[in-house]
Amino acid sequence: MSEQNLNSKSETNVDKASDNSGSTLQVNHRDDQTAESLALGEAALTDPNVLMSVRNLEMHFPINQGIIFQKQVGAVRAVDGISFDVRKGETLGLVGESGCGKSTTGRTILHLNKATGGKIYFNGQDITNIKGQELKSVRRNMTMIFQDPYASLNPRLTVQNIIAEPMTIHKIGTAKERQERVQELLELVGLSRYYGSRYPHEFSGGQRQRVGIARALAASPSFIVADEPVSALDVSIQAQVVNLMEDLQSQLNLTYLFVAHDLSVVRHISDRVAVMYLGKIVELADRDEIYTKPAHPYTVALLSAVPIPDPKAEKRRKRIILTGDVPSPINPPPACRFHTRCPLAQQICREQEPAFRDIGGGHLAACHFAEDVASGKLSMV
Amino acid sequence: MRRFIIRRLLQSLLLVWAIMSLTFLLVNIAPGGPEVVLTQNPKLTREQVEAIRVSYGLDKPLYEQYVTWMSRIAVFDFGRSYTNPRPASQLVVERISATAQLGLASYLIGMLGIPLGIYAARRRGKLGDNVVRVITVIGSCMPVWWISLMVIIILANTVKWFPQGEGTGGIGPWFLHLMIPAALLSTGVLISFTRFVRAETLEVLSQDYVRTAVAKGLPGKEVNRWHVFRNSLIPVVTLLGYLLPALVSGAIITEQIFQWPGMGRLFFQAASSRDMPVLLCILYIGTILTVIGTLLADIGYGLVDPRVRYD
Amino acid sequence: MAPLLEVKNLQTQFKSKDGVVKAVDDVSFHIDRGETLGVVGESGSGKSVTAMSILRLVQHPGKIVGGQVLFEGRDLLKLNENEMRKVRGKEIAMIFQDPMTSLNPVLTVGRQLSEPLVTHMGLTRDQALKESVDLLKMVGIPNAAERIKNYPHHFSGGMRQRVMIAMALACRPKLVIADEPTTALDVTIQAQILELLEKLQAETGTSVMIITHALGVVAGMADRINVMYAGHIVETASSDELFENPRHPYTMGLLKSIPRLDEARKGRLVPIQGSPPDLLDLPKGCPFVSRCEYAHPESETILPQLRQVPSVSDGNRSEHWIACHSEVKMGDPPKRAAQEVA
Amino acid sequence: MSQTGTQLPTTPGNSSITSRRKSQARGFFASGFARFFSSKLNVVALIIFVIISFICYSSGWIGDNILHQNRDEIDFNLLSEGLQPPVGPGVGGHVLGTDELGRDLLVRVLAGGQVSLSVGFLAALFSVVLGTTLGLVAGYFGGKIDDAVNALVQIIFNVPSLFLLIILSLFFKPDILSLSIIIGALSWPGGTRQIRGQVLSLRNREYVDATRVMGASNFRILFVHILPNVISTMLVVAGFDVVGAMLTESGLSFLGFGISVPIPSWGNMLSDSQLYITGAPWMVYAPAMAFFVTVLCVYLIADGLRDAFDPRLRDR
Repeated sequence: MSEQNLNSKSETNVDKASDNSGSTLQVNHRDDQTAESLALGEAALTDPNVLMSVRNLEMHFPINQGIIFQKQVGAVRAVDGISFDVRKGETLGLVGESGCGKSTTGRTILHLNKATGGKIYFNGQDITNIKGQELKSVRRNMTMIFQDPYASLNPRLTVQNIIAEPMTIHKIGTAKERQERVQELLELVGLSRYYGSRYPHEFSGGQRQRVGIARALAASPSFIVADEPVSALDVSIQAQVVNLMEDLQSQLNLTYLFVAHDLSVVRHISDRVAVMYLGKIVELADRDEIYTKPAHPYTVALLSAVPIPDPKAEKRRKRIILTGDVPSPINPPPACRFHTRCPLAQQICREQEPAFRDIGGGHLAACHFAEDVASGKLSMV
Repeated sequence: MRRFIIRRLLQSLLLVWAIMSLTFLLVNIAPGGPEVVLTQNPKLTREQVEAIRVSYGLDKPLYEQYVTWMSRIAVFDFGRSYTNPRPASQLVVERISATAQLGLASYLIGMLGIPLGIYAARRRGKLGDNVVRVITVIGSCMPVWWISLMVIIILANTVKWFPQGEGTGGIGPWFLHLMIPAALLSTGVLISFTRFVRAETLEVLSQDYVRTAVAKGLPGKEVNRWHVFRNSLIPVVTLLGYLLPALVSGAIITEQIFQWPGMGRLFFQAASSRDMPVLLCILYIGTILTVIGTLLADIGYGLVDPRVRYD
Repeated sequence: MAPLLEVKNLQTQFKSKDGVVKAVDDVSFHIDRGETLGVVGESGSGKSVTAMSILRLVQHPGKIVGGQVLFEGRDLLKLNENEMRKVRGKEIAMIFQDPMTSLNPVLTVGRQLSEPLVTHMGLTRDQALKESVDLLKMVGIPNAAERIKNYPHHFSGGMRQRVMIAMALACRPKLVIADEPTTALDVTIQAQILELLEKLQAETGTSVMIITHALGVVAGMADRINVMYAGHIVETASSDELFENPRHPYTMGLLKSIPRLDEARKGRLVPIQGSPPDLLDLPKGCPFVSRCEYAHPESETILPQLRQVPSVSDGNRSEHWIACHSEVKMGDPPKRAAQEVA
Repeated sequence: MSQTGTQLPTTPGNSSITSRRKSQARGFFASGFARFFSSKLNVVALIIFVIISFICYSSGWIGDNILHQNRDEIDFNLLSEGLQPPVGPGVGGHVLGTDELGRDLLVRVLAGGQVSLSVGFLAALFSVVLGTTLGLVAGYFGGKIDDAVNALVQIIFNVPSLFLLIILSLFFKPDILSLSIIIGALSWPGGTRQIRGQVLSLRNREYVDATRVMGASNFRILFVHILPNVISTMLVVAGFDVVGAMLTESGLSFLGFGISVPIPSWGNMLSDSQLYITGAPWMVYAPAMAFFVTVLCVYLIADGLRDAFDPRLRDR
């Protein structure tokens, strides 16, 4: 596992008010507990401003094989020891390419997979191994928005029943109260309150996604994992849903873990961004910091690969083309996982795993040369 | 690949063992037990029954009988037939050739379903396709014995003749005596092939890679041969194996109706006279055939489809 | 000089139980030699059907019901099947969206690569296989001589798309149509593929028609861009002109609604309201009217035709056409809120 | 940029809901049955089937009150009139003639239908209940349970079932119930495989994840989210199971190992009639046609249900 660096301390203020007019949300961290130390140390677990913490989380899916009796011969190391905090009221963006483990991370936090290692804390409570009634009561406070607006709504249920389901499960209110609440929720997400009796197939993709969001809000959770919530939508619909999610966040004081592969959308919606590669977080920093001063070569390459809808900017930019494909998560490269594709790779990268460390100002990166990459001393082109 | 074959072989052995154990259990816990035949025979006295029980080992505890039975069937020893002084296995083996002739012939006829299925798929929604579909629907509702009966009526009432037994006197009569039952037995196989091939071909026709082939400007024949049939016929290999059991079961009825001297007819006769050793011997062979059929299907599929990987 | 490809009033329709879908409705455009044309639109805008119609690959229940596809002056829609076959793969080649399903899984890559060479160039199988090795090298697949013996499932998504590109370029076609060539791929792989396409186009001088739903993909690559909406071309201009001076409300809406990677957050996004229209039930006038903030009174009833507007960026070369009754520019205040369609 | 202000954006109603396509607005089952009934063939098959079932199940009443013949009653009048049974259709007031013992063929065909249909439906019921339960459990819980069910499926798939059926029938005299249970017990794996496959894919749907994230129990997921989505498959499987069971029952009875005389079933009536193929072909025609038409109707209904509820499988 990565060595942990606890020495850097600085003050961080997350002030979302500037972005959301009308929002009074203001999160201040105590001076002695900076984001960085929190992100890596046990101290964060008692910080009231941190909602969700993950420490060394591992999700290995076993590969079984055998002539008659199956035994485990290996594992897909989808998530391989990651740590991060999500602060109350913020949006943490989690980006990476397919197969990097970003979705698995979200699902494991919400107990859709059983973590094979590490710890998950919610509101300071260790929820890694809770079960039964205890898990159920935690689940009232955290939920998920899904990618596919078609697969995420049961086609046999009416919209009323779909949205009311969290309330039904947690026995919130009477049937009549639930019906009223569903109507409120429908209006809240920008649909007509009379749509309750309809079935999902009567709606367009964007409208279905609104229904999915209404359902997520029904039991008034505080934490939402949004797993690629706009990537299945038409371009002209994406902005509607992004705006809706932002508005709801400021109105209802929600905390998001926003999992996506679209770096532009993540830059827009996130307060901080974590970049994943092959089961590891390689870089985590404030939104604008990571986009303007990326410190990990993979982040640099990823950002440069995104096409920009502006011919002039495109012509000015230099793309960094990574060679080859992402290695298999069954047998990831030793030491630094990115060294097989990294244009800056040195001997040390093949021998020693870089620590996930603070390179200043709460900017965390797992690269031996992170400072030089961030400052531009080491050029990738 | 070798690992896969070894694994499947072991699984098959396990399967045969499980099925035979289950049969043993069913036969022994059924009301009356295996000696039901004896106790129901009024000619036998109680002492005689007891003597036979001892001679067949039926007086021993169940687990002991099971061990004996298993070790005997492992070497293909089912004991003497109840109705014939010879070993059951010997009686059965004599009949295998006749059944194999019938089975092989009907298999070959049944495979005509492959071109029929291709034809239907290529003329989808047109007259030819609809005719084929109507035939398969109607055929699915006519079991072998039913359609055989109808054919016999027609033959008996028109040419006053229908095949019975093996037919003697050269290749011509043999052929006629074989082909009519074989054709009737093959209806099920034929329909299965037709439906399966039609469905597979339609599925393949809608695949992206067929569109790619057309977009490359390949002549229609090339597209069909290499990109349609090549792909749609691969799963047919599995069907070849999976249809074996249906054929084996169908043989009982067809052989009985046409008095074809094969295993099926022997099974019918043994069942009528409650000759348990013969019945179990044939069930055993039938089971092994079925298991081999599925085994071959799986291995064959692996050989023809490069996508299948065994590791 | 006459354009390489000229599509005139193309109409392709799909008949279903619920009615007729006019997937491509009276579409006209052209591609010059050596030019890269980008076609941008959302799902259902008719961009892919347009491409399929050019090569006459539209499948039942779709049907080309009108128009002309003039390739070097010949109307492809009038050719017989045999003549058409000689155009496909030889003169015009195509790259499809999903590299995972577009290659035949049970034939080796070498075999599939050599097919067009054998068919169109008259090579023998052996010659074609040798040529295939070179093609694989050209698209940057290492160890090509060995790789041609592999089956598609041995290749990753990005590698398969390279194979598709090699196959498209095998017979040195004059036009390559790439239908969402990178949509199914990851960002870093997308960059590889786009770079490869650009490089190969520069080397071979072939014309390219690249179809995508992402404006960014074509911004750096295309010379000219067609924007499609509900079966119509609503705007066409040079790439620089279109991004600098979009004139159709839909194009403007798209540009405003997508966040940009290279810019800090400016505030809320400005979405296009409403949903894409139901193709079975299009309005009489402009298909965008219900979502349009600048709708003209005539838009409700009269389908706007493409008309030329002055271009800002390079007035002499590029032509800028829009299908809109209104005269608006980026940044103009909206005339009305998007209309509610109950 | 400020036109939307802090207000939440509202979406205009979905323009895809048009009066023309109101059919979409119905629930899944309503629209499925609407599709089923939109085919004339399905409707005709259903009507014929209902009529046949109705007549067969009232065969006792019809025999007593209209034909004045019991299914086991031998018509001694024929003998006294010097007629040697079997007699042909119309003779001595027997609409379809009599069998070799002088029993009225029409009554027997109807009574036989009652037996064949009962076995068909009971066996299918048994098979579907067993098959669905095992398929649901195996697909949903996976792991060891799935392995066990799969092993059982493999075993039954690899038993030559007709052989086993005949051996079993030797031990007890098959009646409607026991025969149905045996047939059902050997025919469930097909349904299990289909249901299991469907549950496997349903289990990974996002809406099941969504429900699980809410904290729903397995019970709720199975009964609210998975079962309703497999009911249509169950219906189709059941339809074809009825066809299969009727074919198996008739085959067994034809060989003499199924329902035994004097209780008539279409299979054993045809078996008896074999000896009279040239002399009294009507003894074959009546049960044969009744059997064929009934099975065809059930098949067409099952096929229609499949088309209506699972269009993806239309060409299968």
